[in-house]
Amino acid sequence: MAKLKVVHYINQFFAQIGGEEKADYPAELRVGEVVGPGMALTQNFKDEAEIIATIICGDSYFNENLEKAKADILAWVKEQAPDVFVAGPAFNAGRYGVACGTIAAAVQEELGIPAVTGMYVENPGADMFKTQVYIVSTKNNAAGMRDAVKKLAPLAVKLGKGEAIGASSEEGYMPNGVRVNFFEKERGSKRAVKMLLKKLADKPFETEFPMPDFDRVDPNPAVKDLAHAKIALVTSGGIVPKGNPDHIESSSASHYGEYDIAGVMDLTEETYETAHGGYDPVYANEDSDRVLPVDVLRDMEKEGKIGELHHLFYTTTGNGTAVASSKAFAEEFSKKLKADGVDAVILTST
Amino acid sequence: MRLEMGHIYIKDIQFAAESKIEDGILYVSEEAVKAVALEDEKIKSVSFDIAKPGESVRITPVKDVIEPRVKVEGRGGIFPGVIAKVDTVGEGKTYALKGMAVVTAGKIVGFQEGIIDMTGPGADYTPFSKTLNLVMVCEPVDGIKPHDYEKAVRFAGFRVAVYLGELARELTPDETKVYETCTIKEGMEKYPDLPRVAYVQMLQSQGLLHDTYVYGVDAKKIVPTILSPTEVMDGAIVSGNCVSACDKNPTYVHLNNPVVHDMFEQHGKTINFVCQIITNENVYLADKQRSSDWTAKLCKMLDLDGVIVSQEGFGNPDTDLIMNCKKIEAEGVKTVIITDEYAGRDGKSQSLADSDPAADAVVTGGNANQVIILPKLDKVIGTLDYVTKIAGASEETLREDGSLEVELQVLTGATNETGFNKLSAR
Amino acid sequence: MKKNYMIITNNPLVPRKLNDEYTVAYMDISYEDVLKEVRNRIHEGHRLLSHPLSGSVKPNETPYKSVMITERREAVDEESLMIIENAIQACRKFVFKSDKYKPEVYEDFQIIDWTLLESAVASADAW
Amino acid sequence: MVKEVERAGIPVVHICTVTPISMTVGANRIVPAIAIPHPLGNPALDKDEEKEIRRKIVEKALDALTTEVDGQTIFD
Repeated sequence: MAKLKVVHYINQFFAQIGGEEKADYPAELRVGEVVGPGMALTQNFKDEAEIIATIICGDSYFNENLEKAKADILAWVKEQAPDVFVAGPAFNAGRYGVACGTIAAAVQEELGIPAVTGMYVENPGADMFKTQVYIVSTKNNAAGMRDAVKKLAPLAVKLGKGEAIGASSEEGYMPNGVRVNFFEKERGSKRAVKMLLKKLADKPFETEFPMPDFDRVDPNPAVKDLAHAKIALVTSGGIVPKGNPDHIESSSASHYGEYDIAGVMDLTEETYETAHGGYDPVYANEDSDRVLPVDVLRDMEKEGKIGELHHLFYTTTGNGTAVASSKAFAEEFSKKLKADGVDAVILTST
Repeated sequence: MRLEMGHIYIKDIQFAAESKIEDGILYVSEEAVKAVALEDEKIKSVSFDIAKPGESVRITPVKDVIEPRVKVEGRGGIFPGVIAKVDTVGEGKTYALKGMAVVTAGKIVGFQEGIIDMTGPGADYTPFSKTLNLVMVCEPVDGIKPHDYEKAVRFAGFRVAVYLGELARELTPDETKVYETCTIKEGMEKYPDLPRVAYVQMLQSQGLLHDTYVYGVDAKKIVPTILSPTEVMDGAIVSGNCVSACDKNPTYVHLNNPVVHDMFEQHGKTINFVCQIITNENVYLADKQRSSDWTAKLCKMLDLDGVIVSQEGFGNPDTDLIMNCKKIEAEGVKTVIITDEYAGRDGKSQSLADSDPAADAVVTGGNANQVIILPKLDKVIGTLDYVTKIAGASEETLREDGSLEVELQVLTGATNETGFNKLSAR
Repeated sequence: MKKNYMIITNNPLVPRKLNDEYTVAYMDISYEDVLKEVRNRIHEGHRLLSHPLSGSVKPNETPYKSVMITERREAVDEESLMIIENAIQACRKFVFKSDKYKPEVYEDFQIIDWTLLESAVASADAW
Repeated sequence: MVKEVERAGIPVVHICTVTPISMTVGANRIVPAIAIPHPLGNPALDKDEEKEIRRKIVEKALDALTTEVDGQTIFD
């Protein structure tokens, strides 16, 4: 059987070009070359796969020339047409981890070629991309290379062959929110007794089903000068321009709305409505200010109580309890709000 | 309480003129067991069949699975308040026929479920592919109400199991195990340094085909109480439910409750296994609150350090599970919960209908929505007609080549929430 | 005397089983729409009395659902709200097949839904 | 959603009818609203009265934004 073809992505450091001083090294394709960690990968591929090309890119270069680097690399990968794309492992190198995640996700998403990477669980790239591509969990430094490629290589081979991927605990990737069945060595009751013994002894134990995200974020400092502050409105109450031009779904929306209210002094029955299916919409349709208080904030803007009302508002129909679905949207529009110099947000929910 | 369990290993089951157990072979007089089943006039006819591990046989729709036992010493009899008179059980000597089960089948409602495959991929998931099964399919008299039919089949299974258990009364067990619990004071004195641990078992209690009985009492009507864990080995708890077969406890699981056995394994070594606490899963929310309050209260009154909580069923029991966990943890008692998941066919949906940060130690029996293809098998005991109408199946389930495309939900005991199996998920 | 609770249902068996002491809002709507109807009423201040995911027959499998709520309106009850939202979410993870059974099976679905509700009625009437 | 805004470094106030849910989703500055179908309004009142009520809630929200908090706080 022919070997699977692999394209491998690494940074300037692992290509032995140099450290931080060489981080601006532009993206480069080396066809037919196996570089650095590619050797260890090749050994672990046994006879099932081979690296046909290595792509090297400096970490700063990648992040500072994101669009160009991404486009160049995608073009090269497309041309090489591998069965699977491997990035890293990046261990605890933050920018390298983000680059590995970004490019692996892009290869998978845009070229339809399965991709896998590896990094330390606290690498910022892990949280950003673990639900998009398989990320093998590694130690926090390159001393963990042997261990990392032992998991990375077989997973890459499986992905390349299009085989079913087992549970995260079997394959060594970070839990990605997709639940996969598998058979444990011991029955559930025995595992429960062992878990209880550890918990009783205050020893670390690992739950088989982590509860949904209950983490907390510390409050930001208060707004100092309200009279000069730019305030933005966000709502989970689904307020949209009349006719719902972007077709925001009535529940668990697949996208969010961004609407310009420059010059809008009051939301009226003729101009705005709610797309939300999570409550009786009659009152919000009559007067959307009941959910998104544009009228009042315009008054306050005029009176000089607040600096200005941001000209864009953001809207989704995620209800209060469906945290997961709206998280990604919020991450995205929060970046925009930050970039637009918004000082504070009023978020209204039903 | 001290219970001696004598295990008699059954190597084969055969139909014969006379019922007896000889050299590990169970000979069953079809005529005799039929007579036992037909004692109830609501049952019109019954047929018996034998299904052995590895055979190309599918049993469906399964109602209950029961291990035959006999009480040879001590108070009471097997299935107190149901078959035997009401008397406290759990001490003395009991024999069990190991490696076999009585399986009851019969169409009580049209969407009933419960498949046991004796071979193929389905056999990997249902624990009852590994037992020699004496299957009884019961047909009711005409015009019977589902309530009456359910009860008739439930009791017929217990009668037959007790009849078979009786055959072992004079035998010498192949193996004997002793299970002994202490009274509260004894335990404190005997194991002063061991953590005090109990098993909290939640019992399905919602309505027809969703019920459980404790000493014959409908579990809907109990308030949480404590048992000696040996009581369940004599049949103190029996199953009256079979809808959503993957995560319901057949009577076999109550008799062989794995949490009870694995806790006994550690009893006196790493833990002091104080008792079993039983509670219910009612539909009415105030009942849920009362029961979880009481369960937490009992944990506190018993000065427990830790508990394992097991769930039974899908959906609203998630609320009971989380209430129990939260309230028990709030009493300072460390908690591990056992559940299963409904994460959707793609594994991406939220697995439970409730959650709380206090539930930080969870054992899972796997995702019941996982799709599995069950190949056509040579023989069907019961009828496939109903398979197309069971949970996780549909009229479209039966594929052209005779195989079935179903979710794990339909396989009896596949994602059991007492930790009976090795299946898990991450 | 009228009971101090009401039942939202799409199970035609329920109004036939309960006499006029009971307030039954029967609607010919889907399982999920029954849950949404209940949710709207919770928003108006009614409180859940029975669990909306009663029973082990899955949403999208059985077409029938009966839920008991308080007759009286008070402040919005947080617990009721969480339970009903989670229940509506849970509906969506099951493949829809409530319309794929043979006609005689629907009667059985009705009976099971009724017995689940009946157990809640028994508990409610014990007060 | 509120957590992501906070995480991005922007102070945020959550106006929400059922405040315990706001606590659950991790809001730090919380202002109670009127009712689920009309969090910042009351159709039983006439327009001016209704707007007055809305203004009070928004004022409370702005007060919350200008107040330093140490963990989750409900501004009743």
